Amino acid sequence: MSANAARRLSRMFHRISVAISAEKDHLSDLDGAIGDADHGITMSLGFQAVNGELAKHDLDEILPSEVFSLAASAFLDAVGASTGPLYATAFRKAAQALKRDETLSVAAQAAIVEAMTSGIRDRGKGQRGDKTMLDAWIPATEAAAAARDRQSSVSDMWDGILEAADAGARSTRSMVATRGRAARLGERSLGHIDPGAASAVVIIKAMKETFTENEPAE
Amino acid sequence: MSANAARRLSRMFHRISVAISAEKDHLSDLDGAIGDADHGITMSLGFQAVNGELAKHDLDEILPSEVFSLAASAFLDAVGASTGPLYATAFRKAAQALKRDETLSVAAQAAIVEAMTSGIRDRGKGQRGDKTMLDAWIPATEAAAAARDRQSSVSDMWDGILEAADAGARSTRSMVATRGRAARLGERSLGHIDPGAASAVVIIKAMKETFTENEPAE
Amino acid sequence: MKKFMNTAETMVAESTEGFVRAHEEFVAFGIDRKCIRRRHLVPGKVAIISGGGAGHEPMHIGFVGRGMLDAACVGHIFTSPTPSQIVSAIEETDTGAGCLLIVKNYDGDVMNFEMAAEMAAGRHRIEIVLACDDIETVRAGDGRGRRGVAGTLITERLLGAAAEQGAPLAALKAFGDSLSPRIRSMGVALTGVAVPHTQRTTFTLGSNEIEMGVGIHGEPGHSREPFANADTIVRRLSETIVNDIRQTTGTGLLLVNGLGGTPPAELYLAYKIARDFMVNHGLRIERSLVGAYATSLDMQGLSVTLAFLSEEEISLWDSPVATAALRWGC
Amino acid sequence: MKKFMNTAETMVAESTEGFVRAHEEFVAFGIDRKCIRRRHLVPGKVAIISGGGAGHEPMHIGFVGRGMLDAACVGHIFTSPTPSQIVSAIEETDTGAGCLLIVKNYDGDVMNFEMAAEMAAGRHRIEIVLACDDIETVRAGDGRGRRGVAGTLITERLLGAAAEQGAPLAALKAFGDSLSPRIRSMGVALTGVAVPHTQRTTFTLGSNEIEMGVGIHGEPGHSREPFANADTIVRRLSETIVNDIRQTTGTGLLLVNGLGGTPPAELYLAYKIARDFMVNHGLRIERSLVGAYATSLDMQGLSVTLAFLSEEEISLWDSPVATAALRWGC
Ligand SMILES: Nc1ncnc2c1ncn2[C@@H]1O[C@H](COP(=O)(O)OP(=O)(O)O)[C@@H](O)[C@H]1O
Ligand SMILES: Nc1ncnc2c1ncn2[C@@H]1O[C@H](COP(=O)(O)OP(=O)(O)O)[C@@H](O)[C@H]1O
Ligand SMILES: [Mg+2]
Ligand SMILES: [Mg+2]
Ligand SMILES: [Mg+2]
Ligand SMILES: [Mg+2]
Repeated sequence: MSANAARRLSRMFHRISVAISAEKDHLSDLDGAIGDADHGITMSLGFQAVNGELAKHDLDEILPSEVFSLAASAFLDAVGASTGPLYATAFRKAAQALKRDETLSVAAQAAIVEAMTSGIRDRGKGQRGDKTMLDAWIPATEAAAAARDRQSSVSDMWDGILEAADAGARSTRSMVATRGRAARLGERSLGHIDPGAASAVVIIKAMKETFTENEPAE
Repeated sequence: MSANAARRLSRMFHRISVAISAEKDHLSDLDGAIGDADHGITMSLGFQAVNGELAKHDLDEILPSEVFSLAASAFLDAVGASTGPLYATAFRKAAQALKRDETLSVAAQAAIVEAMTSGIRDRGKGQRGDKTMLDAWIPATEAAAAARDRQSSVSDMWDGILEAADAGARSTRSMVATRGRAARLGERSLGHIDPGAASAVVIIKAMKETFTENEPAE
Repeated sequence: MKKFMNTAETMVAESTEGFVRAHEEFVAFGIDRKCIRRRHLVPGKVAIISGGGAGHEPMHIGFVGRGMLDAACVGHIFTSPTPSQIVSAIEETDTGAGCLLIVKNYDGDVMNFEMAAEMAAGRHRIEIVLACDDIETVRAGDGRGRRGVAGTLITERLLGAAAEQGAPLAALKAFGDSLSPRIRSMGVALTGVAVPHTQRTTFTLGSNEIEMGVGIHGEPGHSREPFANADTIVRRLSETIVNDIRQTTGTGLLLVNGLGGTPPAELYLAYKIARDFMVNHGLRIERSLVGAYATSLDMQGLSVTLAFLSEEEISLWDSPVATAALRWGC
Repeated sequence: MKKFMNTAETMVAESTEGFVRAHEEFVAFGIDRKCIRRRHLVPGKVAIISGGGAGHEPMHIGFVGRGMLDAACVGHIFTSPTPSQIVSAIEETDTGAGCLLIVKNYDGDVMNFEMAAEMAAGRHRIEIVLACDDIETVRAGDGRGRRGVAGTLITERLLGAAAEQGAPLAALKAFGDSLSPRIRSMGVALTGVAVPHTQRTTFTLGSNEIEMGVGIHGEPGHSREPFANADTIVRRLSETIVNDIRQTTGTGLLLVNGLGGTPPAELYLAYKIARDFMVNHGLRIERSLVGAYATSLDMQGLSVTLAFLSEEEISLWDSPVATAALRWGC
């Protein structure tokens, strides 16, 4: 079961990588408007590295928490940038959370989202309204927590998470940035979606697809 | 008479300056094609300086040869470039020639053209066919010498000089440069008129107009 | 976008290799090329380490050498190096007296250097000094607003000189922190730049527009303004800096920095204007630096930096330095 | 054409003033600002003087100082200085041992320096050395074909060092003449430049074109070619130089020079390629210089220079030099 779970997470990271690569230019364009135009590059490099690292391991032998740990260090070593420490810390926290429950149950899935968000928040010392990826991740976490409390189905939960993340990302358009490079633009950051929030939605969508698909027979 | 002659030379330099300034952009464009695009500037700076210098002197008190001497040092101090030494030497030689005959007779006018050409040739160590200003000045000198030998009228002589200079300048279009910056272009200098030859025609035309006009009553 | 490069992927590695080969007198690659390090370390000296994204050359690799940095880590273009690079630099250059990390104040750089410091903390004594010399921007909020730009080199030089003279880690940390109210910079761009990976320009300016208040990452600045003559532009930069700097006693050091595509002659012209402005405001300018020190790829533009230093700091500034980009006294 | 300037007429004067103010440690204006001179002359030393049009900064003013030039004269942009400027430089710096004029080989420069030498001949002993390091071009004719470009700085450095060590005028003249078969340069442009007075670009390149064999005056080169990657371009330059240089024994000095608008990172990348090429051809490269030393306004482009020096010449190269643009050993 946990070997199977590790495979599932590996598929998840593969899906994220494909989705991010498809959005690479769009994400860099968003970053070009208020930052330094490299967000698509940093994200795709990071997830490529994660997949490269996972390809080196026998997924039958490792735990889901280890998949996240490997992802953390691979992402970090590949990227630097703002996103390296943020997602590396997110994945480390997710690994810690999974150590308590390696099953990838619905609750564990919610815990992954929560842990990632808290990792991003700790590392970047940011909050909602800063016009960063947290404006997608925090609402996503709230939706995950609410779904767990309601004992929603997997697909209901992920519908809620994605919807919340997407609305959150869109809301960054009317925010003035106070974190990251865009903070130096002041009012001029208005009218642009934050690239990190946009890529968070891409990630969450790929996670949703992974966790809600029928597990393929292997 | 010689005071009057100095005035006449001063009018000549004024006329040259006006004509060169009017052609300034065109001359720089010609230089841009095969050189460093500054020929209009160097020439107009030079002749402005000549006029500025002459304005400081009482023309009733100086000889024609002195006008050329003053022009030589003013041009040189203002310009540098290739044209500074070339025209300064030309004017110095003309001054030397005029010292033997300060009347501005037809023969003296021919001597000015010859002296200028020999000054340019000495300083630049060039010859006909190099694709330089000499390709205008050498034919002009030959025309002047022939006119003097034929004892032509002033206006016949200057018609011949200008025609020869103009034909010479136009002939540079089909030459490959071997002197000046354009020499480094090799075959690529083909098809372009040499800027220094073009400005020589402008100068010669202004000289012709000065020497062939009816002397204004003063 | 014509540049001298082969591929966007290999550009930084090839350029850095060229740099190391050209300056083997001072520098060498660290293990696995994770950092550029000083060729000869001084045992017992605090190690001074900096780094940041590529695209700012000669900053920081050009400052590795005697009297300045012991190592510099280079990331992708405009992208912080990774914690593993920084840890590697710490391990190679800490000879026992600890490490001072000089970090330009960007969230990305700060987070990566902080993670590296956490990772190496068990084995090394580490302090971090933030370089934040850019003028105060619109919403600086909790004071994290000012980013590190060209003035960072002044911090690197002074801390490098003090470390060379034997200052201990705690003193260097305190010295570094004391510098920030006294160094201010502001930049202007005549063109945007294209990040090679994306081939997109970060912003595009019309032939009659300039971007005021830019940093060194091709990002837009505070405002787009009509192009004007050098007097107007450079006085604006100078005035903003003089109004923003907190301390104006001591000796003035004036740095005019080219952003990559602006030639020396224009930088010297700008220097004249900035200097005249400062002197007319009663400031004493006694040290100067003019050149491309902290670039933003091939951006046409420049920045002006003013710093005020005590007598003692001026003698640190004047003490011997031997790096690729700054050299005197030896 | 956006540049940091006020008016085309005042540009050179303002920029030069900024230069002198920034480097008062080394340089001062001569009388009537006709030249930039070394602040402290060495009595009894042969005076080394150079000069040329503006627009090539830091060449030559950035080379005035200990171990290099005693004075430099600056003309209008891309225009030789006048004989009167050069005579003034001679008069200010000749302390009795005579003057060596180092002249880049352009008809304009040669004629102005020759006139100056004629004018000063009665009162001063004068020799002229022509710098002509550019590769042989199509129709070099009587050997006056090669112009002086970035490699001129090598001649200036070596003669300056030899003069500093007391070499007499005749020996310096012979030494200078002996250098020319051993220094070769070739340049490439990615863009043309606009001479400020005319506001016209000397040539315009499409986004897929480069100009091969350019000098430092914005003039067209030998051929227009399709844009290619750095390996292709820089190997072409290197190969042409290696084939053109007459002597390849001794120690190689490799200079990659930026033409004004090309940032350090690209120059270092080009350096790597050029160096690899030379080394693969069995040449020993043991001294290097990478930077914007002889510019062509803000042209995007670069040149590669290779020189072969004897042991003794290498120690001249290494001896102390203290100028704005080159400094080591002091
Ligand atoms: N302190 C922070 N906390 C949370 N997210 C941040 C923080 N700083 C930056 N970000 C996110 O990082 C994104 C930029 O990432 P990227 O472009 O890859 O890195 P860099 O800014 O180093 O170029 C921003 O859009 C923002 O969402
Ligand atoms: N050695 C020479 N002899 C005669 N004319 C020359 C010589 N060298 C250059 N010229 C002339 O000078 C002209 C260029 O003048 P200009 O552009 O003012 O100077 P520069 O070449 O210094 O920029 C050329 O077109 C050519 O006619
Ligand atoms: Mg970015
Ligand atoms: Mg010209
Ligand atoms: Mg970045
Ligand atoms: Mg010229």
